[in-house]
Amino acid sequence: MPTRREFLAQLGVTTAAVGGAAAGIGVSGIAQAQEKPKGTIPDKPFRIGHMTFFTGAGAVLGEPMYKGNLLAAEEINAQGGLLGKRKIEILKADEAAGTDANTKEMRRLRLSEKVDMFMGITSSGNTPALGPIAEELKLLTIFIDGCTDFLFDKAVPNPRYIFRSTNIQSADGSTCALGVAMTWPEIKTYAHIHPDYAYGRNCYDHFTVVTKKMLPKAKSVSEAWPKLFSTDFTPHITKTLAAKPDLLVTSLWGGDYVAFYKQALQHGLFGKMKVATTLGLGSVPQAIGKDHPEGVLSGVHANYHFTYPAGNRWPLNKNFVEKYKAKFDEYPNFQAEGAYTATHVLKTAVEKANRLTGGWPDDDAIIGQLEGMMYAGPGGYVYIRPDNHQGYKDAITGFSKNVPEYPFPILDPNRIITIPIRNVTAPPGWPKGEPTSTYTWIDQTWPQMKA
Amino acid sequence: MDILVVHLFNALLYASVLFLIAGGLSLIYGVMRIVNLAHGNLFALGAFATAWAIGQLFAGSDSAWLFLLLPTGAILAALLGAVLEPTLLRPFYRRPEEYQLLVTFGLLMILEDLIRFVFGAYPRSASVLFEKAGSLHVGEYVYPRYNLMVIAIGGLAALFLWAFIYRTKFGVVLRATSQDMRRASALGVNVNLVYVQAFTIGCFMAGLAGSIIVPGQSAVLGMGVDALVLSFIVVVIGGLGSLEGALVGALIVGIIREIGISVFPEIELAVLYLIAAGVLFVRPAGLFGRAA
Amino acid sequence: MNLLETRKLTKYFGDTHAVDRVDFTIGEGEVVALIGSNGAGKTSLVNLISGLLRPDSGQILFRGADVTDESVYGRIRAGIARSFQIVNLFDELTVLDNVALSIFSRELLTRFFWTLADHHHPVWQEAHDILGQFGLEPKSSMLAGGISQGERKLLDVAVAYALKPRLLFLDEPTSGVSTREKAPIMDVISSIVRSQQITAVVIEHDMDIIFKYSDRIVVMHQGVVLASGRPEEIRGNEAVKDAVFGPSHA
Amino acid sequence: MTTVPLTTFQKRSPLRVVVWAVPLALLLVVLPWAVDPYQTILVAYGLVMAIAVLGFNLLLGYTGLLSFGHSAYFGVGAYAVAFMVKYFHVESMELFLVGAVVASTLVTVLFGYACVRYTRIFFSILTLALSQVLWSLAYKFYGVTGGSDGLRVPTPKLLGIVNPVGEDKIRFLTHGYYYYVLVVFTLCVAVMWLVVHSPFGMALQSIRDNETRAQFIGLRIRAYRLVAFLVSGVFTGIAGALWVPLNGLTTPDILYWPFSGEIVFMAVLGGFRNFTGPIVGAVVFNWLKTYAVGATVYWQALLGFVLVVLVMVLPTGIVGSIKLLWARARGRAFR
Repeated sequence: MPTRREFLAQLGVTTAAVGGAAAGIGVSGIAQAQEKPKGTIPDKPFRIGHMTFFTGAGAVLGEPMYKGNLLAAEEINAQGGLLGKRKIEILKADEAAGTDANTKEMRRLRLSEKVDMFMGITSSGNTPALGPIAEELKLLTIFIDGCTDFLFDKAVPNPRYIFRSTNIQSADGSTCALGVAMTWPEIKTYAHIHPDYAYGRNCYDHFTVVTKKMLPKAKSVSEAWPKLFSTDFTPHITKTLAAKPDLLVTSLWGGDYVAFYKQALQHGLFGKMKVATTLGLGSVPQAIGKDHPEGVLSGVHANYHFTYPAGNRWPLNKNFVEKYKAKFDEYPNFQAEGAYTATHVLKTAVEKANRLTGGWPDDDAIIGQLEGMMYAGPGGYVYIRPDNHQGYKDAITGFSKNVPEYPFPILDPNRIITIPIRNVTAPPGWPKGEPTSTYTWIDQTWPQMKA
Repeated sequence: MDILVVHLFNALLYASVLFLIAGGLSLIYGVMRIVNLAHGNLFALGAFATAWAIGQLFAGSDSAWLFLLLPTGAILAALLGAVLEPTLLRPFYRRPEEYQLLVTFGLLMILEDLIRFVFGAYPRSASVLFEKAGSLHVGEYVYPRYNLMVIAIGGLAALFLWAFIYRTKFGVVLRATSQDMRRASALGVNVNLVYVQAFTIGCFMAGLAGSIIVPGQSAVLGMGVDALVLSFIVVVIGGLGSLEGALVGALIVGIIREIGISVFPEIELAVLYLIAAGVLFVRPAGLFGRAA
Repeated sequence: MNLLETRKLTKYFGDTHAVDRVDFTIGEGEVVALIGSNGAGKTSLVNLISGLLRPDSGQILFRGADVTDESVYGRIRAGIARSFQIVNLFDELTVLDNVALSIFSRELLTRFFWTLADHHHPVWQEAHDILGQFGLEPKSSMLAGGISQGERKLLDVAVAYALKPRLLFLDEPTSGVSTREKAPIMDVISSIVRSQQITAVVIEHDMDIIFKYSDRIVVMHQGVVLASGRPEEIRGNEAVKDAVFGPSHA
Repeated sequence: MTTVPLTTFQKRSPLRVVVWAVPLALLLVVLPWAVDPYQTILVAYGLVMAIAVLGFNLLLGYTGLLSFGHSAYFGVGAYAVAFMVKYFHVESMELFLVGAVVASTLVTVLFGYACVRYTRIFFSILTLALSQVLWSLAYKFYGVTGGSDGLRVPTPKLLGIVNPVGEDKIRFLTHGYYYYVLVVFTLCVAVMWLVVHSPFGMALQSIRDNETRAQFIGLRIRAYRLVAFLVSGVFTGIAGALWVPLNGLTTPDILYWPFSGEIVFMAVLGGFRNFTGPIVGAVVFNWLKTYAVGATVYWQALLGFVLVVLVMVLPTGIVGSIKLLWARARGRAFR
């Protein structure tokens, strides 16, 4: 039985400040030279329905997604469009209208607006609702976020038309838990505050199962489940303080997290316990103020923070951040990167399919190219697993730190934690499990650490 | 022991805000027999307006004078109320209740988007006041001073309202109108004036609730709809049209919520509604209500 | 045997003794006039007997059975019906529907939600007959809210009459109509009541009508029954004159 | 304001209904072949909502009770289906409907018993508050209801046949399921028509017009209100059950009180003093909302504006106004 340190090393959990290095075979990248397309390509615009949160508390997370999509579309359109002919046209739809309205809207976009493709979605409550609808509509779809395991575990176990570009959700809770196990192995008690919906439940489950393995002596002493998009966390903070845990783990995000950390500051919470978040710095980076404490394990949805991979080591990221900053006067979040990458992934798939079939490739040809694609985006390599259409890239997290270059906290560049994603997610062929396949996989295959 | 004090503060904080919202709703119903479904949106308007004034108009300022901007939202809500009552609601007093409910439901939808249009779709905050006020020690715990200010404002508002209604001449007129509008009118009371005043006060209370809550929390779209349903619970428990009922109902809801979150974290919200349902089955007119 | 009997029937409104230990009896087949000044307790007494009000104390016996705690529904099934001083109709239904509803209800047909009302031909036939008796047939397809006040008063009585009651209370059947219309209305009502041998209690102010149509007169004053007797007995009673018309009237 | 008589119970020939109902029915039958699939799906949504609003209107239009909590019964129908899928692996649409009827009967009896003791605004607020109890339960009992994520409902078997047109769900929705909805809708309309034109329906309208007098012609008004509440809730529950397969999943949104407001909106839009008003209102509202959402982010304000104008200028709704115009055009003044 390995020790905790050994097992962490086995998993490949590392603290370092390096960018991605090894290039695999068949990796595609943004900077690829444009080849002349085969066959005749219609010049009809390629219409993408993009649904995300444009209003409400979710908009801080949702709007950058649209901006990422937009930036990539403009880059592609500047070269004449997809295959040099088909300009990308984006139709916006507001995810905040509610799940039921969203399913109707997706149908409208496909059947009435005749979109060629669908992108977007922030809430993990919405992808399981929309995934099956997209399959019904035979609508090629790349979900950017809404990354619940449930989508490909249960809702659409054998996807044909739908893909997802950002990391699977279970990685979020697991990454957070591994970060805690590595950094603060001495903790004996911990408390939870999670938004009461799919994402919060998912983080709770995976943090719990990993921590059970890694820190068997640590006990959960308090749970609080505020409603998503709440603004008052006072009672939840009080409850947490009363339980006197060594650590608080929270998956609050966006405006909720901002309101939470301001209130927690005035309650002196950060002085009394360690804090680990899954998505603390994952919303738009500038939403968090410099009053945010340093040294908080600050999750970025186990996906991407614009400061990593650092500029000179990975020009793709430097290039993307600069363009994004110039265009929108803000820094990209993981969803902006996800949407940007997804759009270029699409472009690559279309081009590859064209080379095989000539003319404008049909959806099946594009899907064939998307499946199993390895692609180098700003955040590193992303691999689209053919069995479940889920995009995977190495999970990262880190610690909040204020630096003079930015008016908001960033991830401490010297203490970035990365984990190869395959080591924290269920492999292909693992039976579907409850609550998630990754949960049962961790529960059944990871060794139990001694105290 | 200290933690109990903190829990009590939390309950009072919630109750203060709820009392202001539900009290306004109940006052308007008591005088005009109209249930304003858009009432929650006046609360939201108060929050957004104050957040705009402090967080945007005077962004970056750190002056203690900023506290003077706190009532911005309340005043704006009151002004809107003073305009809405004579223009939109007055034609409906003689018409069946379903139309009154519907016109305020329409107003709710319009105000929801009006707020979005004017103040934008993003959450807004005015946390500088919350931070300026700092914290104080409650035994081994620290507690935000600002929250105590909110409790004080809620308490003062209740006291002021009581004095206003039971100790002033206008209060007499208000109560007379509420009991028998026709007789009051026959006695020379300008009922239209009383109505517009009562509605304005009710809106002011809702706006004030939004104004004082926003520095400690933030303003988000949809907060009005949520607030309305919570204040319905308050008036259902306390009895529609009764200010005492609104006060007691707000305290009950505040306490139950605090206990619910601490003891039944899985179902905090449901506990609240279940208790309201329990009261309904036993006393359908509420604790202080006069049922039809 | 008395059809109806009240024993020490009492109702207070605050300090006002609306009905104060009233013993009141009606014999089978009588037409009784209930008179008294405003506030004497006439309508309160009718409200108590018909079930609109609950007594504070006392008993109500109908055909020997105690109905004090009976619901309105129970009393109507037992045979007590009433009309209203201020017309109380289904204004948005037609005149015919108003009467037909009483018949449907009487025959316990209103529980049927699986048959068309239209198909209950005997009910409609009877409703038309009743409207004919009351002279309202020409108005049968008009809305009850759209006919004249005198017609509405008649319809109000017709709706109660259609229940085929044993005891019918008529609360001021001619109030609110012009003096000229009063006699024709009372003629219609009287002829129907007499011909069907319905026991009736009429609250009325108009002395001419009272003396002309009633078998017996009961006088109430300040919640108590002051006198009861045949019209000619009451006519000579000075105490009644003082109480009902005020001392100056003497 | 002129009131067009809602009913004249005698001498109403069913033939007069047939004159316009048959062409309309034919139109609905050929619809999937005539318009694009999306329009058919929209009409299916509209017909489902029409059943709900028809039920709702038995209370508002015929009994005079304004429920602001009908989302509860719609949600009960929808969640009943979802639970049958989740716990009993039921696939048959007929069983779904039976389950929804049973579940909504239980809930309406319980809620109705509390609510019918009151009228007017108190009734409205009671129904609203009780519906929010269900909403909070659906929202908070994550393990059972899936919380805000809701529960998925797969394609059901219609009449025991597994998705007869193969894999294509859109075809299923626009053909098999559309006709299924149309049949249930027709049955519901027929039943409701019978109910409101029955002696029982007459009794409800008398209670609406004059509660006291209704009592004094021997009607036990609470019992009648309770039965009306029950029928109303069950209709709405059936609509909920039909709606789930169309939507694919059910979430607490359909239990939240603004959805009740939408049901009221539909009834008033169509005209709640007419039998056909709720049907027209539901179809038009559904169409209006879908296009408003697609057209502008300020769709709520747009709908709110429509509602305010409606209650101010056209309180009798679409059908009421058309009838009034029709009557005027024929030179026949009512009243």
